[in-house]
Amino acid sequence: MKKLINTPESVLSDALAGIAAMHPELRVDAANKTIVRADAPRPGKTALVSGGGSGHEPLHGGFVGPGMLDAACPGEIFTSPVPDQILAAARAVDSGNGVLFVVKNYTGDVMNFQLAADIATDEGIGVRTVLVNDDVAVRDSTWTAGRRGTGATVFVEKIAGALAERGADLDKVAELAERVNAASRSFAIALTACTTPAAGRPGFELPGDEIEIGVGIHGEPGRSREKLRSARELAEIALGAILADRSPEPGEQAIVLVNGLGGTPLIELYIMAAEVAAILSRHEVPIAANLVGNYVTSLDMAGVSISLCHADTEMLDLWAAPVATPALRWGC
Amino acid sequence: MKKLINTPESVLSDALAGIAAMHPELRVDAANKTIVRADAPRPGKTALVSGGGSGHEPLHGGFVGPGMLDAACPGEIFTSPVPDQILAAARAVDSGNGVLFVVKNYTGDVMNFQLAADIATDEGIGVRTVLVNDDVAVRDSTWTAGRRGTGATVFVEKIAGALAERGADLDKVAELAERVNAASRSFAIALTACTTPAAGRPGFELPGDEIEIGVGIHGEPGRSREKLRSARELAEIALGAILADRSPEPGEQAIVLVNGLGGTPLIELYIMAAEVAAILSRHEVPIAANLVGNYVTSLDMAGVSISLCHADTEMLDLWAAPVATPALRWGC
Amino acid sequence: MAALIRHDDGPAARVKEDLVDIAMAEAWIRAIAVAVDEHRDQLIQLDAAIGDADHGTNLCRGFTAVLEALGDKHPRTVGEVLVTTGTTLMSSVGGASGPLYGTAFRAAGKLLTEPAVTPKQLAAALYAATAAVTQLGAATLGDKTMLDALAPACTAFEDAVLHHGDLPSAAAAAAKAAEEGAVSTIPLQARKGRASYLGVRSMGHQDPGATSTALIFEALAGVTR
Amino acid sequence: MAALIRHDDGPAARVKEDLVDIAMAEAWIRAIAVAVDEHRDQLIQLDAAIGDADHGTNLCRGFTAVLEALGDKHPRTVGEVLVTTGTTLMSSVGGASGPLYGTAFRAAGKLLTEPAVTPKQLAAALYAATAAVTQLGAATLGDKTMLDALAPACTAFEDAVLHHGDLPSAAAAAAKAAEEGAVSTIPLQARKGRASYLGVRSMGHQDPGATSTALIFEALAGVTR
Ligand SMILES: Nc1ncnc2c1ncn2[C@@H]1O[C@H](COP(=O)(O)OP(=O)(O)O)[C@@H](O)[C@H]1O
Ligand SMILES: Nc1ncnc2c1ncn2[C@@H]1O[C@H](COP(=O)(O)OP(=O)(O)O)[C@@H](O)[C@H]1O
Ligand SMILES: [Mg+2]
Ligand SMILES: [Mg+2]
Ligand SMILES: [Mg+2]
Ligand SMILES: [Mg+2]
Repeated sequence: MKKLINTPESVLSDALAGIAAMHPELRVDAANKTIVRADAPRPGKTALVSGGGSGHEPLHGGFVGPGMLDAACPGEIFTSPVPDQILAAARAVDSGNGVLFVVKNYTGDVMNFQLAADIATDEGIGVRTVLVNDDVAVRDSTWTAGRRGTGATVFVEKIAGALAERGADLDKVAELAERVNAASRSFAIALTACTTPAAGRPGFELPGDEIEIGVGIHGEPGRSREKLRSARELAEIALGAILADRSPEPGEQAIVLVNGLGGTPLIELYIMAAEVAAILSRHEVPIAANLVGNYVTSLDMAGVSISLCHADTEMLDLWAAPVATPALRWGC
Repeated sequence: MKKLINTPESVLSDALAGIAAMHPELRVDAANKTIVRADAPRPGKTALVSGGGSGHEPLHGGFVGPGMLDAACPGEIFTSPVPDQILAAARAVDSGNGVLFVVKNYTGDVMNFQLAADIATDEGIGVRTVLVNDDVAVRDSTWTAGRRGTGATVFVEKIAGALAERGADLDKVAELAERVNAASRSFAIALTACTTPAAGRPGFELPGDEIEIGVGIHGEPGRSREKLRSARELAEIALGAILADRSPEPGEQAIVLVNGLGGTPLIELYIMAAEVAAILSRHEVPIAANLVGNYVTSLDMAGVSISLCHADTEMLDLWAAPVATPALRWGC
Repeated sequence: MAALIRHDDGPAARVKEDLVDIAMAEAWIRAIAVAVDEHRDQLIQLDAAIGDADHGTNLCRGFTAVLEALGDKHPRTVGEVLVTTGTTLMSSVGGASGPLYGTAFRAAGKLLTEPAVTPKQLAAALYAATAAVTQLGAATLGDKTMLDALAPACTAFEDAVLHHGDLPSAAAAAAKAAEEGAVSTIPLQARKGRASYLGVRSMGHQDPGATSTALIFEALAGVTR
Repeated sequence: MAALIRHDDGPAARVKEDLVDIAMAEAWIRAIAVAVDEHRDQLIQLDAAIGDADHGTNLCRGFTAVLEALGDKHPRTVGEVLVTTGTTLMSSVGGASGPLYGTAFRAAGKLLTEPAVTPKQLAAALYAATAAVTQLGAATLGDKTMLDALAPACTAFEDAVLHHGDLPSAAAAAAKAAEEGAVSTIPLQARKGRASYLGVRSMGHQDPGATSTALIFEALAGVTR
């Protein structure tokens, strides 16, 4: 394993030290392992807290700041945070207007955020939780833990965060977050496995001409293993699954995320973006906004995920609203 | 070779199609292979044009926009653009106030930009060229082609671009660009080799426990091959070389770039950032501004480069000035 | 230490030895810590195959924290040992296994409010643990989770006790059942946890959580033996 | 086609055959295109070792463009063939080799203003090419560049001509010298181009540009043979 680390055990705390050193606009609590807006709690503002296992950077810490998250609580690599951490984040940002937990739908994340929510509620903090479950590679059935939360987390955190910044109350922010999640779909393809510092070797062996279709963001294998294909064919597979699951309704426009999984160069993401744009225009789905880059990663995994939010005018307006975080910044 | 591409031959044009589809604020000329500000030429504005081989994204196309470059001309992978391309870019952005060519110091880039400059001058376009040569891993002597241009290109394009946006004339912009380059140093370390689409296999074989110290951004081996070390030791090596070559002068503050080479996850870059910050504070070098992420890459190479600009107050002020490009955006 | 007592003296001790006291409870937890540390890589690899490769690291981190926590404490009941263990796991492990094992140990501990408890009391506590895991995780037998090792272990322990088996034999029976339960997950398709994302591809792999549950009961058998 | 003429008829032809005409010049360029295509991977690998692995791709792209350009043109002089070649290389290759080979062919072509030229004229043209490369690249012999193949080839060609060698033998001598020059770069430490960044690590590898220069003269020998 070749990584720029000191020890596998210290990866999270060392990375938090880097965020603290380079982002004075954020407050890093090394003991509780939280990343908080320096100006939190913001009087009168509904707070947003998200978190999950580390290894998906810039998610979530890179989305803390005006117009998006008030705090993030990163767990160990691929391990959801513990309730204490989540609770510390909620306490740090609640101004009495309540806290929205943005939780990616994984058993561990759901349980730990739920435990934290119970205690926070006992303490008198108003908590609502939105579960993000956008990955169409997983069928939501009694046979699974439900769909994984992946790229749509960016849509939910940005759009709900903008509404909260405008002063909406917890219920309104939560309701919109639910709608954004409901309007979003994702699909991911891996060219290589990723290596966690603790494991020290790739999660699975992938022959030089094979790829994993329908992977998540935790290094797990996907739904099927297939032969490598052209960017065009891979875009067809991903968007085919996404549009088959939810086709645009009248008045909706697309916010598109062409997301690198961590080890894929930007030039390849733009090649995928060209194919995605071509397919969407064939389906007469207008692209109102887009992001191309590494936003929801899986350590050093090479691959791409495509996310699509069928946005209404309110969502588009809030997407365009000012945001100032390490990873997402415009309008200010 | 596993890449998200259609064919090795079409990588550049396919990627340009993606940029065209996702960035309406830019004008992509598919025939001349140029990326131009949609509002160019800007009356009264000194124009900045840069370019070089592709495979370093977001450099240079991702830096085209208000406050930075007016145009970029990407060559084939790791191949400097041809004079025709550079000339087309110059013609597209010149408003009669002249064009600054920002050229990374590589034999091919220097020659092709020089050929273009000669023709442009014949056509009556005022051209000045700044050579970026910040890589301290290469000794500038009669034994080399001179120092490579790497991370400092971001400093030069951002700071000179901001001055041009404020209406300064070509000579003033060129003079500042020279000063920024003179104040900047970089050093890079590779954990893996990169694979060009045409070659189809890594440029060199690197055992599982070895790294290349002092590499460039074209997949070439570095000055020496050594055993893998901790993030702390690697940061010492890089900053040691950088500070030994140019120590800060009174009144200067550091703009720091902790740059991923393409295949390295962000969490590792923040671990490096923590070490860099610790070393600089030991040397009492204040960090006035910083960037952590993938800005000057080498395809899928895993590794990091550290760049440092010993900035004076004018440079710091211009660094903070508004910029709106695909890869760098703040203040607007 | 149960072993020592047994060999030192006669019938009186035979009764005494069949109690789980605070020292034995702490010895059990320490034995679990040793076991997860020894099997760290195995648990990582099992999780890598159908999950995210962190189960071994999670439990090692958790039980290291537990040993620290127990170090400062001077528990006055067997339950305190287990509740401290559960609470510490909850606040140090994360992931799915943290809350699940955390609630399991807490639920068991809450029933054991004496300095020493009988095998019957422990059997009831194990049921409480199983119920807590089922309630929090909403898994059923055959979903390919830790429950597939925990439930049969719990039943085997009670059976042994009801048929007048002593503590060592009950613990041994539970360990055997847990191990069989863990192995029984191999052919199953996961319906809970992240292994379920793999669909049919989750078949043919042993569930990491069921495997760590088997280690926990093996440790119990070890300290009561 | 030189070969054909030679065998067809006597002394008169001996003179005629020793001229380089437009057809032969075009045949030379086509032969170069074939050669760089056949040696594409070799040039890529040589460049990968001490450069950036694009030399083979660069020249293939360039000479493909050259063949297209020549296709449309009906050159009236040998020089036009070479100037078109150089101009097209400049605007299609990029990198260091684009301008260098571009200027080389252009400089040579500018001196050959007739439909057919003598070996002496070609020798002078080769000198012009060498001078142009030296001027643009500022390299000297032993810097481990294309010059290490170009310069000796140029000298060998002129020597042969001066010693009354015919075109085929002069071209053969140039090809041999270019090949030896390319091989001679192996032990050298590069002082120009990106190979120079490797310092002493550039030693032990053959320079890609010198290698492609050897291909160019081998192609000349082939079409004149
Ligand atoms: N809903 C559930 N009910 C019971 N056990 C579960 C459930 N979900 C997961 N598990 C157990 O948790 C184990 C995984 O634990 P761990 O890897 O530490 O957490 P995570 O899956 O969050 O990475 C699985 O092997 C399984 O035994
Ligand atoms: N200054 C120079 N003078 C002469 N030849 C040079 C010079 N610099 C580089 N070359 C030649 O160019 C070759 C590399 O060409 P190529 O790989 O196509 O361009 P690049 O180095 O820009 O990738 C080298 O092998 C060398 O022979
Ligand atoms: Mg996990
Ligand atoms: Mg090149
Ligand atoms: Mg796991
Ligand atoms: Mg090259």
